[in-house]
Amino acid sequence: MSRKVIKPVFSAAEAVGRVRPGSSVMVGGFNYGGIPYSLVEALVASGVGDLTLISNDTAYENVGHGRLVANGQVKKVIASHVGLNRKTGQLFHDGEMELELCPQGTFVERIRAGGFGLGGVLTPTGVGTVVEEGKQVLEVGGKKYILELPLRADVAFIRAHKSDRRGNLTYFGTNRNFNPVMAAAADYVIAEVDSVIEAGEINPNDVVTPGILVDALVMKGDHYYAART
Amino acid sequence: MSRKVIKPVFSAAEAVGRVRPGSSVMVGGFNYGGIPYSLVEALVASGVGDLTLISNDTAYENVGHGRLVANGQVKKVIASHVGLNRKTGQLFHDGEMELELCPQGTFVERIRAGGFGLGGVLTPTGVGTVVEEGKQVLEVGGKKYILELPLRADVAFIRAHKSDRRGNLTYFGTNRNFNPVMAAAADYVIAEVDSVIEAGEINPNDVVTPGILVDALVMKGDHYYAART
Amino acid sequence: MLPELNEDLVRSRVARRVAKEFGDGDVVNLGIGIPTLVSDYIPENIRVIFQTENGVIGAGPAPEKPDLRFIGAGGRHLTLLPGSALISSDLSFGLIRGGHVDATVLGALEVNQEGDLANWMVPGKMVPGMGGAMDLVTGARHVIIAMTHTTKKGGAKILKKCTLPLTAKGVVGLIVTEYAVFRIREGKMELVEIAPDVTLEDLKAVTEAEYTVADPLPIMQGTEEE
Amino acid sequence: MLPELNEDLVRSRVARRVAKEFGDGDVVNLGIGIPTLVSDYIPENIRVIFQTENGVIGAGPAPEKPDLRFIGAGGRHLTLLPGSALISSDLSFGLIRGGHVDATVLGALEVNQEGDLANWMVPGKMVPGMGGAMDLVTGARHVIIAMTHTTKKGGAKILKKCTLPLTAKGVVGLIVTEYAVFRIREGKMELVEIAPDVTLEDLKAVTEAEYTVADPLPIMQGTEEE
Repeated sequence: MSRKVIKPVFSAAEAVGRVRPGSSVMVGGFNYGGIPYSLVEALVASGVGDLTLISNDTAYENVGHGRLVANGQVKKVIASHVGLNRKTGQLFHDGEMELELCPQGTFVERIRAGGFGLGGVLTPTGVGTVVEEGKQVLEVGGKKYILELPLRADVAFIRAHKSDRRGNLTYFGTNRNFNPVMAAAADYVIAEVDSVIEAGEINPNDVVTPGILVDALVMKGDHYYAART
Repeated sequence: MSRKVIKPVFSAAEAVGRVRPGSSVMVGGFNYGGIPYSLVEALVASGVGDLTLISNDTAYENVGHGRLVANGQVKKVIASHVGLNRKTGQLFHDGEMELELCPQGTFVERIRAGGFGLGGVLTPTGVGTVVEEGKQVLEVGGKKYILELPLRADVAFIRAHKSDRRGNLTYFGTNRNFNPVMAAAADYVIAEVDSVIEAGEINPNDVVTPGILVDALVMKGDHYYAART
Repeated sequence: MLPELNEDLVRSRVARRVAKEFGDGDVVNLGIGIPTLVSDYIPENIRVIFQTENGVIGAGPAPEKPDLRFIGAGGRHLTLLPGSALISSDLSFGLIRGGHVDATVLGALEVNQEGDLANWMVPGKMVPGMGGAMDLVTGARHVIIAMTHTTKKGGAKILKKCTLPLTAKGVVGLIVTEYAVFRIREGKMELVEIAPDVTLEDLKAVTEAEYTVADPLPIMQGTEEE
Repeated sequence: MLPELNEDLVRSRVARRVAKEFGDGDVVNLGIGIPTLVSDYIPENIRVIFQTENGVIGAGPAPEKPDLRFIGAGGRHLTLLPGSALISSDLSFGLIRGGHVDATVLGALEVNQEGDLANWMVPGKMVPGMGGAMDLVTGARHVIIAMTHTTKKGGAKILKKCTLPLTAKGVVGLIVTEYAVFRIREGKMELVEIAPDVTLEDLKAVTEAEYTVADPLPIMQGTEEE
């Protein structure tokens, strides 16, 4: 599954064609920041459903991937916080959508494990709480840890700043958040970016996400939030 | 254990005063690259012994921290590869020094776990080999993984490129290797750097190691290898 | 009788007192609500490094012109101070879990005398999710609860045993309310400061937990500045 | 009788054949020894991205003027091609373990018919350590062994069962020697190409492992270019 050396630049609508009914989709972002807004909008427009959405939060009912939830396209959410999107709680509460909550540090570590070939990690977070229910608890050096398992997805939508034509990515501000780690944990990775520049124009010391993880690029659109993040 | 906001710039000799007989010391570097040569030289000069040396390799007999081994200052080495330093093999073979070998990916992941509060990680590397001896093997999703435990040290010697006065670090070339991860996994962290610049002169997007991990800075010396790396 | 304090005074009193906990160079995470106010009261000579779990080390106050590319927890707008760093969530939570954050300040629904904390869900109500709270209280070296002493209906929040689902067990080190400051060490709670307008008896009436009383018992720091 | 090939021809034959395994965009790690030579034989129209486990993605050939700040595994000097990235060891091995490296090419002391590999230690001899080899063969999608067919003394290295301590079990996908190419799939080994100067009988005499023979059996790719 080697990737194209020169990354294709697709329209958001073309790119989201990789998402099929029933796909699992990772979406970067924390609150308003670092959401691949144009990709999410295209997925809302496509109407593809039955999705498993893996994202730190479900944004707001009318913002970003929160709209996927509100639009009924999601059968399951895996997240750390969904309190700002009233619709997520409601659908879960009404039994119309599954919801798996992870502590945020566990969430990101599970994705990292999924991307980096680890079978799991031992974290102290959640010991003695409902988080440990149904999970293996191991003792190391007299301290208890929960064994947390890897997370992967079929497709990842990430938001970066600059990309060179080989898909090497940099990030800007607090848009970084979960995007780099998600870039490693999906079979098909689409990066929404501010600009695409020539190979060699990003200092190799400054590359955060190596292009070998990226399948395709999409230019950020002029959507209200895309333009402002 | 909050650290000084403005990092003291010590001479290498002053800085290595933190290493006591019996200390565990992490030393960054891979082969010739990214070794904090001036710190290592000062530690050789100090003669402090009974050390546990945690480093990917033991360099060469006459190069870098290989000299600590050759000088008889090390009671135990934890590394992934020691084949280029004849002295390491010899001392181990003669029963005069302990040697714990880890696969390189496991080595770095154990240090990351030590720095990041994880109780361990499950890795497929080494399953079915001598590496799994004495360790817990867990099955996740029908696949076997070895539970590898965290590594920490009393002191870390790392090599970076630029530091601002708050200890925010960048790296250059292949000097990066194990240095960023070691910066998180020791009680006292000394960074050997090419230059110290004002706070604000490193773009916050480009900081690799946040200054909150660093205790002290040392300017790289004019030693043959320090000057060339 | 307990004093009737207006909401602003409650919040500023708690925030002002929490701000005195920090030393120069401390790395601190502030939760939403009262904790947010703490940054307004840091003494001039103390440089606290504010960290937000979504990836800022060295956050400064809100800018005049909001920029969605620089936000903190809860979507708050922030600026970057010179010498700040922007990092990914995996590094951020690595630092949090690894003990590289000196203190986290959070609100609570309930705390108990052994330092157990419940602040993330109420059974039967909509579940917001724990976000980063569980990692923060598990990893930070010092967990400070900044809250009103009682529920809106006057019920105790400082309990013998928490009744709500826990955020973590045995993690709380300090509780600051508008009436008092309690320290918890090795599973034992001690009243270490009391507000000038509160008596020991009144305090006991709204505090279910069992606690010892420091002797001498100082007046709550910061109240003289009100 | 097996041909007497000079060392240079052995090495170039193996390297040339290995180089034909790659597609455009493949991410490849080359071990020391014969594998190092593989980069000299990549066809012009194929862009292979060479990765070194110490943190380079997109390594180019050795520079005219060595610079110790740009080295690969084994301390080899290298250059950076446009579009390369410099990363830390934790990210590098994350990529390796996570299956983001398409192929790793390594030498071997022994390989067996089920794909077990032994290439890191010989009991009684000095232990060099496994370095990154165990991670590479566990994580890379395709493990290619590039080696001389026999030991210097003519002993078999392609065995029924490895006798030396293993590097990993069941990981080898392809074995390329100066005499032949074997493919291992689901624990079964097949001879898929043979050098033009080698007969099936001669090959069998120096190969302990049991293997099936592809039918038709092509001549080893690249030998026509020698």
